[in-house]
Amino acid sequence: MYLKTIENVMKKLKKDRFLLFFLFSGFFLVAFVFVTLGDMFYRQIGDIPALISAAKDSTILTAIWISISAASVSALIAFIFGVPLAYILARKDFAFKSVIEGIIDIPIMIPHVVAGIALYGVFMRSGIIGAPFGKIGVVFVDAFPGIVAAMLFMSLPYLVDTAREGFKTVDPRLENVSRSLGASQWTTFRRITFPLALPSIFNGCILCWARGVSEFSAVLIIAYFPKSAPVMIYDLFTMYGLTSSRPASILLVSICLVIFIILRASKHGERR
Amino acid sequence: MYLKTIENVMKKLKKDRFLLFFLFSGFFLVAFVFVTLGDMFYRQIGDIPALISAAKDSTILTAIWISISAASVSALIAFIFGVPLAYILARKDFAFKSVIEGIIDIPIMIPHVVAGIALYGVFMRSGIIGAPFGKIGVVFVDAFPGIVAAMLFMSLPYLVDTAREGFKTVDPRLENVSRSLGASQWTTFRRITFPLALPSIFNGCILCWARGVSEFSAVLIIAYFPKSAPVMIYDLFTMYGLTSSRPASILLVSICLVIFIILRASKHGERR
Amino acid sequence: MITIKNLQRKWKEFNLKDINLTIEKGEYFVILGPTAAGKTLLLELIAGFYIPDAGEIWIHGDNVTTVTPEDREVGFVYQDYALFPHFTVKENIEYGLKIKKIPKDKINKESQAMMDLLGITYLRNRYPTTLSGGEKQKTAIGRSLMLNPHILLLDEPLSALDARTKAGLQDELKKIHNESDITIIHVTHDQTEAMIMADRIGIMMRGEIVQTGTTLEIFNTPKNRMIADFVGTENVLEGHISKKIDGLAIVDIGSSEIFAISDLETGSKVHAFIRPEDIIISKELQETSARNNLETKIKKIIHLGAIVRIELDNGLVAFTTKQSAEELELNIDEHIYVSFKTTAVHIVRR
Amino acid sequence: MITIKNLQRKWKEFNLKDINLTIEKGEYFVILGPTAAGKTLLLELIAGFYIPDAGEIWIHGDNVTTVTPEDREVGFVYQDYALFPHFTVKENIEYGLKIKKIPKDKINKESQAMMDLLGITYLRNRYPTTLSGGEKQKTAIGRSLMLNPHILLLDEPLSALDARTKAGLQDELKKIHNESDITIIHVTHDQTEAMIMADRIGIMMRGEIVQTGTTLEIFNTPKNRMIADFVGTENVLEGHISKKIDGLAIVDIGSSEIFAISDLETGSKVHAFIRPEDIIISKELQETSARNNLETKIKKIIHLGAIVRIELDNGLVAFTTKQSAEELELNIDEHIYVSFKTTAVHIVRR
Repeated sequence: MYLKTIENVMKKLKKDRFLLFFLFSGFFLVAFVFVTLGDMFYRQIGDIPALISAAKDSTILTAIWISISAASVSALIAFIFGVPLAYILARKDFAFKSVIEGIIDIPIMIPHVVAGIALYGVFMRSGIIGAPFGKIGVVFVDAFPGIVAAMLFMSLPYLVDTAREGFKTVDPRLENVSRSLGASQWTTFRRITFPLALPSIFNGCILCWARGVSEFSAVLIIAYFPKSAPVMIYDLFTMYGLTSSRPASILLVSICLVIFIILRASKHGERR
Repeated sequence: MYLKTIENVMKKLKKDRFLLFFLFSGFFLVAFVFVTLGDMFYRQIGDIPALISAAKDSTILTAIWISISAASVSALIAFIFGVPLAYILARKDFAFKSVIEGIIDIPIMIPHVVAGIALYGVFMRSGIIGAPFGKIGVVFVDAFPGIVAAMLFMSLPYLVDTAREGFKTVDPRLENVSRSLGASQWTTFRRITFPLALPSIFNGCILCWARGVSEFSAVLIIAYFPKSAPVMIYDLFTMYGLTSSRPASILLVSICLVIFIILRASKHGERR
Repeated sequence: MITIKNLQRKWKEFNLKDINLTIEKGEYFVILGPTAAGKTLLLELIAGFYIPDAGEIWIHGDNVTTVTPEDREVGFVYQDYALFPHFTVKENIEYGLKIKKIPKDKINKESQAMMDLLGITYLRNRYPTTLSGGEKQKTAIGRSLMLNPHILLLDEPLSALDARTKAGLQDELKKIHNESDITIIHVTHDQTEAMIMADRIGIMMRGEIVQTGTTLEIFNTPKNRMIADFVGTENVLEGHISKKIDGLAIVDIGSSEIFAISDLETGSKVHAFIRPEDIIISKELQETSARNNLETKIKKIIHLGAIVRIELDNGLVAFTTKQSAEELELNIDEHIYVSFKTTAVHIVRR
Repeated sequence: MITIKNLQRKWKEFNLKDINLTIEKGEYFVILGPTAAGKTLLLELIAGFYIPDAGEIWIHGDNVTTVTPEDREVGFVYQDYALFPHFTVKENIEYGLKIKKIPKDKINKESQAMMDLLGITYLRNRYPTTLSGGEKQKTAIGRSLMLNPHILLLDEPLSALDARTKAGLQDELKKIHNESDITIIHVTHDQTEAMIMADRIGIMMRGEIVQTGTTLEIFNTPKNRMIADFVGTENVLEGHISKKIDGLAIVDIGSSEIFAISDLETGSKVHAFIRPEDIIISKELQETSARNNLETKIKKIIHLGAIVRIELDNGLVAFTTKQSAEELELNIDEHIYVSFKTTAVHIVRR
């Protein structure tokens, strides 16, 4: 059965050298990614006890928890402030709009370490943001708020961009009709535009959250402590080598994957 | 003149509390990004001599050169293998296509440090890729090829995704017509599809290159040496603190920006 | 009454220039024009979705130029229906009342009555994506009527429907209009639809209202060549008035002279329009009341179902029924006579 | 000659089921059908852009079912032209010859001749985005004709054009067809266009060719109700054959009986089609050759420019010219007589 399929594919391909050549080229990148990650998982399967002990190690679990909770807080902040911004960018035309869009996308384009340096500069005790917050007792450097700030900075473009594209797919004429039916701009947003853009906004939140969890460089600079998961994995690697850092890596990836799947499923369940 | 504009905007906004509220929310994120980076540049303006001496420092310049050249090599490899893959993903339907697309996007979603651990695992001397290459004298760990491999892994999704979307915008009926006019599949690709998708492919290359230059985590793990720019900046930060690392940061960002602008301009010049 | 005064608005590639229009209360007014004339933009301005760059809009004696759409009591139906995709048919129809916070049982009763009226009760729990074009359009019309608006704005409401559904909805709209005192403004690019529906028609081209009048006025006496071309006047002759006798103008069209009625003075350069259905074809020169009799040859005979289109050697086009064409036994290259009344010639200055 | 045998293909929501079709060499064949009937897919299969799931396509005696498009010598013109946006008009037209590596000066001469033929020489250095619809379509037609294909496939070539441009291009296509021995297959959803252009018509619905024949055959004797509805037969009566006298069938339609010619046996349940233009209206019962005379009332009079549509109380619809309507001085609710010949009634089993 399986061989038959391959045989058929081969027959088609012989007819089609063009496609064959392209498939061959394309195969390289897919194989690269697949082998690299597959190898990591495959080797760990040879050492399940290490994985189990990592899953029981409270320092590793704490680090993962810090990553996940900080990413969640940062995604929430991005949601609250990013959704209105995305709506305005999708609907309104104004001077310097492309400048605003450019500024929002800077964190994607800038080297992460440079972003970390810049964040450290403003969030340190004497920094332009760090100083006033310090007075009310909020410290960023080597503290949880610093992790959140770094994650927010690096991940906010993902939410804003995705939500903006979502709002753009909502036909503005639906808003027109809603208003002609007596709904104010705010009611129209709440009852028509937001619900219809929700799948995209939700996707944006997931992307934003995932980018937050994966952030290493900026977090490393602004908040080495409390150790978030990527920092912990890097520490394990430099101190004890590959075999010690691999179980934690796999644990982090797996937990993220499970959260992903749950979120996606809940989203599909919610749709008719 | 300027005040007049602001006045008019304010008048409009008073009418429109909904928009005002949204603008206010959206302003927060824009300000966050703007202040963070603006602060870095602003502070450096107070210390121009440090910037000049960084620009003369051969270790910093070498690090930037390593970053730029490694990113260029990795973007070139991604281009050669990614464009055919993107074309197939845009045009053909086949079993497991979404699996292939998922695999290609993994590097975006996975924590960067974990990617670095996985890359180290396959590219180290005893690794599944490192071992055979080692026999022909190519070493990855703490070497230039390792930097390229890490950059390629982290940045290839950007090229493949952007090029795929570019190919999708080329109407397949143009290809049909071209073939009915006697052109083979390959000629059609060369004369119709590729030129029409070129702007997107070019964008993809820029994104891929920029992502390569900015990569820190994976490079840090697989190739601490030779020091690429982000590693160098991090080193300067940990050893000498913020004021020492800032000039190098600004230098890196500025050089990248100049290259960007040149590339964009050449692209616009080429268009009619 | 809706009064539009010197309305101007630029939006994307559209540009409304100095629109002036008065529409009576209870009128069925059709705005007829080619695509990209700015028809939809004009409707959207009346509904308040945009603010004009200049000019005023008055509805029933109030200047509503800057009033928000939610306060105008204007119903709006878009060409592709613009139904809320996340609501059922019933929820779409009830939206306006829910916004108004009307009690639930009253909403229920009213939406039921509306769905019954339109015959879409069986669709109440369906989502828009599962509806046919006609069903969607009925839902959209029902939704816009629920708040009893003074004015209903229809943007190409029937263009996307097949012929049969279109005919049904035309009847439905006429019925709704006749049974209430609602003012309807209906935008279309379809001449036939305009003829069927309108009390009065406004021709809109390139952002301007170029002519308003009753259906007969528009189609029989288009104000200029551009309008004539658009409303489908096939025969446009170019010439000048060479003489005037007893109010009758003699128009020299080069190859021959034709008689027409016109107030223009001798020497005026004119266009003469003759509708193809006003041209009578006969095999022999007949003594008729028609003043204009020309001899010519048949160049082409095209059967268009009900009617036959006959293209003549002198450039004119005539329509006749299949019956008469068969009775006359017309053949290509045959010599025939065409005649038309002086009153069938419509003269405009060029 | 193009022969299509048992052709099947599924693609997205389209599904061609068992298509059989023979098109003669040099024929102008129109495939007429509603949107989403699979018409474009059928053309694309003939051009070789897709491989059929089953069945065969033969062109001029060769089985081309699996031949690649570049080896079929078939010209293709899409509805929205599909011009190469990065080439000028001249470059578009020359594309096929350049691929063939013809010497440059020969290419130049031939493309010049083609542009002259189509009257688009003045556009040679323009890019497609700057062209009007008609100019684009001429370029697309020119491009497809440059390689002298045996077959030209036209996918709704005139649908996106305004009336005047359409008429011009219809003439152009007819001219090209008459002056060469090219076989043209032209897909459209527009009945009038089919009537004007076709030597023969194939009606396509839901992935099947349901009827083929000459224009008159299709429009006068549709094979079933679905086709009648689509080609615009307005009068469809339901009844059964109650008696047969001398080959004449008497059809009981409930309210009355009509005479028709039919081979079906007594008792057959039938649909009777009568085209509105075959119904004659008169104020008094007349002695005519028409066997069917019914008394009825006028329900509605709708002016459609050249023709007047009269809806009658017995459900029938009649067309007449503006002239005759005026001469008869018809009024709503007036009692009148309608008559139609036995040969005007087309009977099909239901």
